[in-house]
Amino acid sequence: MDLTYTPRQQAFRAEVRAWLVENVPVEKLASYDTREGFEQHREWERKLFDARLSMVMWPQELGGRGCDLTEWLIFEEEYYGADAPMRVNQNGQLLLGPTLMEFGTQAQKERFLPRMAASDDMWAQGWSEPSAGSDMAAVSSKAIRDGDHYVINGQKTWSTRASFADWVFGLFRSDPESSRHHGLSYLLVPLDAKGVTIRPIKALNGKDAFAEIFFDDVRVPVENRIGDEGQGWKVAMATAGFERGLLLRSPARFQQPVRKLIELYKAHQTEADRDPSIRDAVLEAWAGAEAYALSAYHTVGRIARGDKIGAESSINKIVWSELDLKIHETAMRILGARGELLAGAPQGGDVDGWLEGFLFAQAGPIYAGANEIQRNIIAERMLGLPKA
Amino acid sequence: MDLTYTPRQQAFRAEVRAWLVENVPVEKLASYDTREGFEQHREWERKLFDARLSMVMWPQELGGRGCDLTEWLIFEEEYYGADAPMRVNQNGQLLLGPTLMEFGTQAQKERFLPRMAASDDMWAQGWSEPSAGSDMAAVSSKAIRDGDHYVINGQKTWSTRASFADWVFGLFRSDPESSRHHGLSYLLVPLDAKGVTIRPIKALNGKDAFAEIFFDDVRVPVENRIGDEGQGWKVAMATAGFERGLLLRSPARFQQPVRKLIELYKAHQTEADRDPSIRDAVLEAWAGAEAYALSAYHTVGRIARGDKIGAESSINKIVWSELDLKIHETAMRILGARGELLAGAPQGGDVDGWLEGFLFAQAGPIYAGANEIQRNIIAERMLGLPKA
Amino acid sequence: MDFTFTDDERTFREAISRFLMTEAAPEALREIWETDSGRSPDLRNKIAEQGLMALSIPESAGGLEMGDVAWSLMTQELGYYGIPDSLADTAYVSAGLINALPDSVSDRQGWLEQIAEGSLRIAIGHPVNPLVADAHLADFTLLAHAGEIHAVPRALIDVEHNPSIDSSRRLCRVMWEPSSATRIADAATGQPLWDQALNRGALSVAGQLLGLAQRMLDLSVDYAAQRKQFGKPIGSFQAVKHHLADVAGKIEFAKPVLYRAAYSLQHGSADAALHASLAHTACGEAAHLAARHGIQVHGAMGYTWEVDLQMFMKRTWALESAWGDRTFHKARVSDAVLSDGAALGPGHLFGRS
Amino acid sequence: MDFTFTDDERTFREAISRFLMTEAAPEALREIWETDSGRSPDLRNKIAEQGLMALSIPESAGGLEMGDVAWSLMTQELGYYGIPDSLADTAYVSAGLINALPDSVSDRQGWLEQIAEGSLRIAIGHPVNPLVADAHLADFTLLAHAGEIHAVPRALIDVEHNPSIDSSRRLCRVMWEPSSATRIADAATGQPLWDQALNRGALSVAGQLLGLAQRMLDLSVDYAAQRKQFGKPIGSFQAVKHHLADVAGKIEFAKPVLYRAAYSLQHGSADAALHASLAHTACGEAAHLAARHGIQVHGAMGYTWEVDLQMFMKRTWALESAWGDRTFHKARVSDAVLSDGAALGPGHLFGRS
Repeated sequence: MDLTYTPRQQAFRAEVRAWLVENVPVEKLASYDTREGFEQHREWERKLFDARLSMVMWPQELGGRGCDLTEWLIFEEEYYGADAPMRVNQNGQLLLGPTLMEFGTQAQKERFLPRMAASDDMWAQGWSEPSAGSDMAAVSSKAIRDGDHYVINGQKTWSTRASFADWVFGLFRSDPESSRHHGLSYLLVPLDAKGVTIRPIKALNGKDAFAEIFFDDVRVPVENRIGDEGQGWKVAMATAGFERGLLLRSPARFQQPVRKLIELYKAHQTEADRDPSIRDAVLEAWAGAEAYALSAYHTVGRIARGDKIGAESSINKIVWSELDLKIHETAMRILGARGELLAGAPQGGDVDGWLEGFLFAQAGPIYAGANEIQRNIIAERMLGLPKA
Repeated sequence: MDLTYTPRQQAFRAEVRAWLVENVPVEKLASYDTREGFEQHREWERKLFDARLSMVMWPQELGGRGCDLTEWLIFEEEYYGADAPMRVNQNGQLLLGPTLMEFGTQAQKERFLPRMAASDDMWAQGWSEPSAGSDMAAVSSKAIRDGDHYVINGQKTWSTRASFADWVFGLFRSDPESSRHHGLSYLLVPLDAKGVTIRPIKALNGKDAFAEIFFDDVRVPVENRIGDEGQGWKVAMATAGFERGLLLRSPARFQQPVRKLIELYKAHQTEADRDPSIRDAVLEAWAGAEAYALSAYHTVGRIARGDKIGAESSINKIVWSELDLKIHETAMRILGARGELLAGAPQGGDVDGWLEGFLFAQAGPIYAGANEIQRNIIAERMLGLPKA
Repeated sequence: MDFTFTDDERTFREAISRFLMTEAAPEALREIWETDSGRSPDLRNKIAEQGLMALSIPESAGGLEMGDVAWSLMTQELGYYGIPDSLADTAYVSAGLINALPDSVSDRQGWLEQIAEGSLRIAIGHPVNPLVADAHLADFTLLAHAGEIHAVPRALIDVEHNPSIDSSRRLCRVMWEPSSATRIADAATGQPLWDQALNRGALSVAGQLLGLAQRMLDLSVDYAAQRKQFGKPIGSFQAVKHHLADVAGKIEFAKPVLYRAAYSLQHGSADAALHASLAHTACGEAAHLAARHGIQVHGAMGYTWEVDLQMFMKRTWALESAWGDRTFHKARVSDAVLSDGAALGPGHLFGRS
Repeated sequence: MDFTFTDDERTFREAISRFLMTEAAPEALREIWETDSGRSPDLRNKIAEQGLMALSIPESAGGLEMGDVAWSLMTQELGYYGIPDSLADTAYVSAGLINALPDSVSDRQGWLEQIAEGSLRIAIGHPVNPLVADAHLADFTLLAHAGEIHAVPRALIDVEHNPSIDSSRRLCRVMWEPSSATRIADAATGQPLWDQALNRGALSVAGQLLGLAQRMLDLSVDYAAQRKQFGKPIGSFQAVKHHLADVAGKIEFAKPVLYRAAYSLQHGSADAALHASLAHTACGEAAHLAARHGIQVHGAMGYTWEVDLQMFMKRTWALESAWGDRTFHKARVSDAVLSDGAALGPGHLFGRS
């Protein structure tokens, strides 16, 4: 055990920090759930890419720097510590990217990955269908082979920011006789293709954060399929492991708001201390963020040593989503009556982004597999309890 | 709505208070989970009975005073407020007593109820069987009719203080071909009968708080059956309603420890306040006891008006058991390192009965129907959600 | 000792509930929120016709002369149906304050009559609230100045709008100048009335939060019974059942806390402030949990604008901190319970008279 | 940056675990507790043969010269198998203190050698603990007097027994007279060592609590998988699954908190106290939840003396408040985190060197 950073790691941290100080926009970008903000974020991603800081773990030839997971953690610490903009293309970069690296042909990798890293292509995911929810295998959208094309009909939903994106990836039933996990193929579909209709879904905050995507005889060439025909489930699952879960929510993403929560608490301490549970909640949030970060470093060490990481990723999901709720609930308690004010309300004061974060945190225990499902997974796969 | 006590109610309160001041033993009785303590409590119950304060809601002719539920609440407030001894014969008085009143013959009532009120007969309950747990209908002990007797074979378990008691009541399978809720009869069995063997079960605290009861060709006359043969389930269920749940745990039983918790907190406030969650927990415990008491008065009012009380009794069970845990957890937090000391430890100081209470509170969410089962009942019967 | 409601109270509640069910459906509310003022004079008139505005107005002013106890039922209906702030602020909180003014206030009787008939809209700017709800369209706003009470006509105030996450809220910063022309009570008379108004406002919010909790529970139960996953209604899964059972438990146990507080306020108990604050926190907790478990049970659907749950969740998050936030009310409870000589323990449930 | 254990550390842990599994089965522990001293010299000798007593003793004194990091694994085994206090108090906490004594303390080397070979039993009376564990049969007790360290032989102390709910505990009030003959360090030398001993004691307890949590989880999983109700193993019910999943989560996330603290202590980090206190609270929470959900899953069986769960629950409830109760450790965390200029946020995870 050695909990110090190597000179190389320190130098990397210094480089990232210096670049961010120079480049992070002073003014906050507009919400990426709006067209305007989406394009602002695309520009920012392009800038990151030009500095080879967009996908630091990707190989050099794809525009990354071949960093290991520890360096990635350092990058994330600096990134969130600098209050840099939220990452807008993560569905592509974190979900599809690793899948392509493992299952894509050389041609597919070259075609899609650099443009993804640069956010020239913005990707939406097409996992959910209207009647599926947490049941990912409930796919009824069909992709019927017709020569060297698939003809897609069906509907996907809960596709984050699909209203603004360029491509969607997802599972489609290529064998119409199949059911559940069988007979699915993993396809990439341009959102400007003929027959694609996008209907925005307004989120809680009134913004077009999601969309439904309707496919009406949409033709995509077979070279847009990742992995073998009918093997889509295997492809989708193979990269759904722990590492990806960790990448989705780096510890820094919670350490930074906790730091701000402590500042908020201190700024309002006299009033807040009249309810002793607030100070306790602030400290619990800090302890939670510490534990989450320590667990990440510990896991990164174990992965480096070759350990298999299994159902722990489900614990991770529960921990970060509940931590995020706790952080924002506590901030709202401190803000009291002003907490309900929208950004830009004249009397908002330091309400800042806490309300938006509070709303977003409500989704945490639901998406990426509802926490109830994660608890089942822990109990069945990690503890070996019998299925219902 | 009128939240004042009538002059009659005030007079009753004054009378009870005066009697208790005069009579509550100055020295704490020994634990009723020991033979010595059990007999001390029996004596105390006898004294209560002589003052017609043993079963205040029972009719005059059975040794009670025909009080209504509001008067009973007042009695309980005074009783717990005076730190009077725990009631040792509640299994009989609260579970069997009302059953006898509703389903017993006149002869049975006269034979059993006054002796029960006076604790001349101490009753153990025989609901659970080894493989049953929360599944009360899993009865396999048999009571086979042989002329004007039943011949009982089988085993009951978790029978509270059966090692010291005089009688047991419970359900036995009188129709050997039946299953589940059918073919059960409700029988009363003297524990000194031939063929009865009692094996104490040591509880967490090392005391013989429970026992297993083995029946080996035990003969009981048919006049010891309550209700019709084969109708035992109906008899047992008919009085398992809300009112009885309320009687089992009167609000005063939690208001009094909360009062003491606040005293304990104040005595240790400087240290305790270093962990702000303690003050918060103390106040939550107070708020919980208030809400529980208010709910009891509200329910008593609704019962008086003729409302049907249904699955709310399951909410009640959850609330008091979790409240009891909270009260004692918080006390243990305040006591810190001394909390683990047994009564009588020289350095125990004001550890008092908190540890015993903490241990007992652990059982709350388990007995009288585990809280998981109660939540199912609320969801299915009160909210109408579908069964699994 | 009788901790129940009269038949009159219960019948009136049921009538209001039936009325609002048809007249204040979510689609109608959404339409109203889209309007500039955010309020519907038409709906308000209809509500007045039902007699709700007259609930606690004295009979001598054309009212029904019921009190806080009756309002503890009605505010639940207002919450359940998501009725905007101005109604309770006018008919309950302001009416209570005006009713308690000395007879020497010349407008008192007229105002009470106008409230009862539904022709007056009053906003109330208590110092505990940083902003004033609905001041932009109130005929006048009751405002505090060093304990004094001022009734300030719309023309004499400037308002600055502060948009809330709850689309039904219209929150205003109010700018005004105290003058003897607007003063209706001096500080000696006014301060106790402001204190009472705070308790009444807290109870108004508590009742609404409880109604909101029930609404979110009902929506969630409906959803869980219908929505299928893994081939079964999600409501058959134990985790979902237990989420919703916990919400039901919180609601059931908050009710009597609210009712006691209303009784204490109506009867001028010395413990009215303690009881009101406990009601605010208990009902707030129930609603907060109902929102959290509600959205969890609804899954992604609960995170959308189109599913009605969001309307009631957002109103919950807003009202939780209205008329005193949780910190304020918990501190009041803490101060009272931990004070020397506080009457605690069995037998002290209904407080000092 | 390498947040993992060496192969040596992991191999040693496995060996100790295998050894204790057979030698310290619950039945054996129950028998030991029934004895007067509550301790088994035989078991202790066998443990010494395994080398555990020598773990952090310098090689020059016949030890293995591993440190707090290795102990963070071993204490989990001690907890998992419910090994009594005197072992960790001697081989870890006291050994650490003695090792840090100046060479001028003439007995130092001899004591270290005796600890390593398993022939010495030391109790330690830190002021944070109101009572001293196992002082009744320790060869000597390390005691504090205004910052000084005294090594007081058994013959020079009087003990008063204080029975604990944890039958494995032997808690003594120690009565003694400080004298120059027993003093082994003055206050200037002693106080920093007492501070270090507190952190080491806290980590010893934290590791044991984590081991206890794992034991209770394992017992509960076994029980839930076998016990049937309503015709199914209770472990197939979602409520039971979720209880145990939550325990597993708490355990997994407490581990790295413990390991960082051990590292900080071993390397003399300025944040060692903060990290140790956080470890104590995190492991305590895991164990506390494991006890609560453990007994809940066991149902009435968990409330009995005969089912082993009780042994580990009661030890949990006792150790939670040992070497600083929760209030003490939470206050230390609070003071550090809320202090002006505390280094918080991304990039400060491993503290000051």
